[in-house]
Amino acid sequence: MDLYEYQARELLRKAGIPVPDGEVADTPEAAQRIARRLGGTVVVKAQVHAGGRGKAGGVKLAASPEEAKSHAARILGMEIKQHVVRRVLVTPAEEIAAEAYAAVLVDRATQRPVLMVSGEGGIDIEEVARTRPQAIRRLSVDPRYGLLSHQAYGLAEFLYSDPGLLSQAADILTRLYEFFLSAGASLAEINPLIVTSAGEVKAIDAKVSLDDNALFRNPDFEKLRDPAAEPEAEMRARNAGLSYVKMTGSVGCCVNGAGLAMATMDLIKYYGGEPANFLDIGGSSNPDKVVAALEIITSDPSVRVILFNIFGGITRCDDVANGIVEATQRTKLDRPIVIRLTGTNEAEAIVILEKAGFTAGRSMDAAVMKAVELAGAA
Amino acid sequence: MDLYEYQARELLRKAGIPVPDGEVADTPEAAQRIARRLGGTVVVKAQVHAGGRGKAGGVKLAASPEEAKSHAARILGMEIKQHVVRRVLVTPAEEIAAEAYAAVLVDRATQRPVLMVSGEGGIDIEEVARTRPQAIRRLSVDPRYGLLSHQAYGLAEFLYSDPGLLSQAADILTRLYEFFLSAGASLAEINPLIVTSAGEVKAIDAKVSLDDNALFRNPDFEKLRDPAAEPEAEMRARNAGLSYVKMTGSVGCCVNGAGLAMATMDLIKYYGGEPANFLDIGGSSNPDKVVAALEIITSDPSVRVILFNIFGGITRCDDVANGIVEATQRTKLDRPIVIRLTGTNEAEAIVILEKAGFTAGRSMDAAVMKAVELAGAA
Amino acid sequence: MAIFISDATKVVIQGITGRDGSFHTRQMIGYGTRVVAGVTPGKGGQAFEGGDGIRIPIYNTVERAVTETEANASVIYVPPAHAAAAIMEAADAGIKLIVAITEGIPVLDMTRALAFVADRGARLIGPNCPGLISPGCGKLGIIPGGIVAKGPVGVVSRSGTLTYEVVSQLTAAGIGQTTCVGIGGDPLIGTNFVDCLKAFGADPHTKAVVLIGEIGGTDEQEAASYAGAHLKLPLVAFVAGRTAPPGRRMGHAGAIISGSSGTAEEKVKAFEDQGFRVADRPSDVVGLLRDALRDL
Amino acid sequence: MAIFISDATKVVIQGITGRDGSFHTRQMIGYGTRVVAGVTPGKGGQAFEGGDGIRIPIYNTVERAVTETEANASVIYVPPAHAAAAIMEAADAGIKLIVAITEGIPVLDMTRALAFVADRGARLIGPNCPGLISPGCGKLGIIPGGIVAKGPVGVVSRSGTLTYEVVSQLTAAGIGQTTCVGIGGDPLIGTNFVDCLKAFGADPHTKAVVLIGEIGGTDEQEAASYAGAHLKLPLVAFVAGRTAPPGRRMGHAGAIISGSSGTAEEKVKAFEDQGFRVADRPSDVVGLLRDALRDL
Repeated sequence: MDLYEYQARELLRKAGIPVPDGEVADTPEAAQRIARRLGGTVVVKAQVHAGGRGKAGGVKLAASPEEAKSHAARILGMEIKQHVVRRVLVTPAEEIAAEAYAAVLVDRATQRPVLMVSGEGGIDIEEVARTRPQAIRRLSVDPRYGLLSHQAYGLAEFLYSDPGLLSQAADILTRLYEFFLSAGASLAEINPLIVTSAGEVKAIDAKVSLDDNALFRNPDFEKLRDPAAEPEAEMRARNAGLSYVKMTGSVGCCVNGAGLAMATMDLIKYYGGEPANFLDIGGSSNPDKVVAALEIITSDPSVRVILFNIFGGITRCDDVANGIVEATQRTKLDRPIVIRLTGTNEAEAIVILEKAGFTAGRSMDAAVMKAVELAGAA
Repeated sequence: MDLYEYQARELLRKAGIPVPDGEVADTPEAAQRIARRLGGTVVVKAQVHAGGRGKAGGVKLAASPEEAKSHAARILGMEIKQHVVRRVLVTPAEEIAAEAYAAVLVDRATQRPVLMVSGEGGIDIEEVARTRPQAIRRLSVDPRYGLLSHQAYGLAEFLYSDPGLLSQAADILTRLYEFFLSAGASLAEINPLIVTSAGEVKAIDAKVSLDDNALFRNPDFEKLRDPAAEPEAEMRARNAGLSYVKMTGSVGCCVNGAGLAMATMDLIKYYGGEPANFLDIGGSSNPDKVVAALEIITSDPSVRVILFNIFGGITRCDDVANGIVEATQRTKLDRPIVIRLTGTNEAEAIVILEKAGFTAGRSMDAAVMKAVELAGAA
Repeated sequence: MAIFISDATKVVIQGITGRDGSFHTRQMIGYGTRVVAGVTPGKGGQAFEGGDGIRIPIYNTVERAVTETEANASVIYVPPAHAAAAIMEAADAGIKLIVAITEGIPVLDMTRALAFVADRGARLIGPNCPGLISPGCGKLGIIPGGIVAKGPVGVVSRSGTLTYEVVSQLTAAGIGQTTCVGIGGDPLIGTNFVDCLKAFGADPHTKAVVLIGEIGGTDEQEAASYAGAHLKLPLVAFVAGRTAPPGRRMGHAGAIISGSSGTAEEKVKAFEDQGFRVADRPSDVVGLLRDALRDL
Repeated sequence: MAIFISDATKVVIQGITGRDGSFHTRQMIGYGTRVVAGVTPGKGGQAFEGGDGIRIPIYNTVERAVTETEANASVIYVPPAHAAAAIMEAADAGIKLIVAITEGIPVLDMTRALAFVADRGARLIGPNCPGLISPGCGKLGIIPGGIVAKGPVGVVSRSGTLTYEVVSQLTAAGIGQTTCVGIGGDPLIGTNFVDCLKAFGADPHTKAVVLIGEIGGTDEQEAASYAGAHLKLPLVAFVAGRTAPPGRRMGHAGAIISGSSGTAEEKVKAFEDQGFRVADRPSDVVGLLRDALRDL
């Protein structure tokens, strides 16, 4: 789960990391009020789950509350990388003497949390990694010992030489790592980490992604979720325990297993079609999931044909067949459906489907070819 | 630093371990009030830093508040292993279905914290270890991972088989270990850990020793220290940064270094004398420490001769000599003093001492022989 | 005949009384696997009905199970919140082969569990994996017994049903398997492709390998490099996710293209660069494998 | 000529700007030790005046000191609250010989630091120890240079000044030393008696060993068993604390008789049981050593 900047800043502040004042506003008037309270020049920043806000015009300096209001009016409702801006963060503009970067994430290669810092902050870190890898320092943290004090200090030394800045930065890195662990995060990033003209180290922008699998340990975080930011179909899928990703094609797929679901999409493309979605009903045999899956697929108007591809293992083919029959009895299907079923209880499934007027095949290639053909014909 | 049972119980309670109600009293009347509040049969327990209280008559059942009062009157002021009882703990008498033992300490051999449990509680665990070692189960905790949940559960299974008792005991052991770590303890012991007739697992008696070197992390613990329980000389030594242990002989020693101090005591014994104390002034060169040391030694009336044994390394002999001169100028020595000094700035020291009317030798054996002789002659 | 397991493999099931654990324990027993013990804390002393009158003793801890039954492998069906702890429990009890089926374990839990498993010298397969099956020897996990057959091909895959798809086509074509291993779809897993290729390379019965990868991470790239340099067997690869969009997690926690890295294209290219055949469709695997075996 | 250190030993001092650190750094330099760097966080870039115009560069971290100066040994004078962290820092920077002088480190801090040092394959001497000195080679720690002389005897001890007492008598009697090591008086230490006996046994220049023990723990007993079984050199022991009462800590955190275990008697007996001579007085060591060397 991705958090908004304003949410991430709040969590870091609670973790003891210095974060400048600021509040979130969902109307231009609220932005104006906040700017007035803060006084001086402020920054108005679009709150969206996307990078490149600055380039898209979603971050503006405002010298007065009135200007903050007019900037907010322009930014609110703006669309940045398909995300509609519904909130802006209003913060004081800081006198920035230096910008750096700091982040914690889990590294797949070392299988450990890794702390990364760079003296080049405020810019795209992937770009820095590509072009000037020596500008980034990484520390792989041994989970048996956690982040040791000298390690945080050593990273801080990569950024600063002044003793005061060093100890501030070491403290921030230590807290960032502790926050990362206790929050069950998959990313905790400060970009930029600045030095003010007064010699204070502060987190200006923050990005936090939480590990969905760890959310049960911090149930409070669930309320940070923004239902409006998530496409409705994806939210419904999540609530039904399905994995769903919207694509742009016309063949709606329902598959059991993530690998097979990807392979099904690839095969649609191979035969000249375009998948409308990724959808994995998972390993369970629950007909309700099949019903939910069909509802989600059919709610997508670009879907011209529905393709089931089920390899029965734990998933029983008859359960899936029952789900299809149940769902289509509730709501008549207005689009053609191609069903491929094989494996556990395949024979029973075919009987159930044929009784309800469906046909089903055993070949994945044949089913995909037929679905692509129907999508083209539809 | 050793804690009293009532202090240890309070800390364990705060750590979430079930501990029966109870309060400490320093008068018979207070004990009576507590017994009245608790109702039913209570136990009145002497609070001293010593084992074997039961055998010494320091633990008594009282069926009524009046009986609690009379027991408290008898126990308060009692002397148990040279400790005067100044407080009693009054707790409800529990219906005990089973008694067990649980403790955490640091094991020198494995260099790790070790959790020990035994189904034989309420008795001397050293006795159990000697006679029925199979009745004790030890778990060496890897400090890199801490106590793992299955390890606590496995220890609990050594004590109980009922699932309800198992999970209560696993929880108590986990909390005991966490307490041990966070308190910086060197021992945290529950003896007995009981099962009540209602099937609850509870800590009845608790013993906690804190690592003096870790006290700086929990400054609150300093107020658990009972100045009355510590011999005055030892308290003064501690405050002056000296290590002092009272012995029963007549040769008062002042040595730099613990090993040399022990060897000096041994040599006194070897030559037919008895040391009056162990005293290590440590590695520093502070004349104030020498002054404090002399005050502590001379405050012991059994001391008949004072022996200095200094091997100068970090400790400078001239500093020690200055300390001796300074102290004896303040208060005239009423007992003979034998001084042995060698090493760093030895020559300067001898000049200083001779100017003040002292003589000093270089041989440890000669000095000890002379001190023993003087102690015998005095 | 098999990698990782043998006739001496004696299995303890952690979470044997759960819904998934009980179902798959019976399946494993039905397939001929020597399941000797189950673990469910608080149910020690009870017995699990394994079908056909077989009763499996249940213990409170893996340690007790190992002491009593000499179990040397574990399969874990424990819910995600406690699964990393279950992995550590198995390794702590001296189990050297641990198969974790559980999906949804917090990734930070796994950083600790993986360190612990390595410290104890144990092998972890998974988590979030279907486990492994060796026809004629047994199975640890959930791969359906009906789709495999004894034969010369080693199969290793990051997915579940996609593996079943490919394996059942192999079996239908008369090409049997030594062992089929699902290494799991999580970003952090115990045994990776290279570990399996090493094991297949050392197994005298394995004559060819099928590797089924997917988007995310660089495990396939490392497997390609390793196989190019060290594997003496023919290898056919398939990589799922050519149509997957960047930045989206495709079902598996580990199946995500980060920035421009972890794409199917780079993985396919890695194998092709080493001279290995890569199937465009799952159904092409059988033909390419026949070609590769013919080339020997 | 020496154990643990050699001509290639290049030393970084952690806590070089502190009271003890600065004093003893100058002593070490004066004795001819190659002190190449100091570490004090926040003082990186400054220089330490080592005496005779010698300037030692100060770094913020051991890692930086190692990178810049190739230091391969460290001596730690850091205050107790941060000393365990300093030990881990040295090991993390690749230092393989770490001498911790600091007294008063919390014992639980040491459980972690010792595990870390072992994981990194480093040797820790101490804490709460005087360090080691090899006449003609250098010293790491605080043993006075004036009391030692080059020669054939290895000395290992749990104490400080008692070691000086014995060593100075050896030197006065014309018996020099290869290396004198103070292993420290804490209950948990890095290098124990057995480690030192192994090293002396492997050192071609060491012809005899003096071991100075004290009450508490079982290190001496293990040393006696090891020496009896494996040490090919004569050994003379002395054990302090015959008059120490049980249950009282005698200055050193580790010098305590627990129950009836850790007494001087059982330690003396352990050496005698293996046929080693044990001195009744420190001043008897020289004579017993001469006897032992003559018996060869």
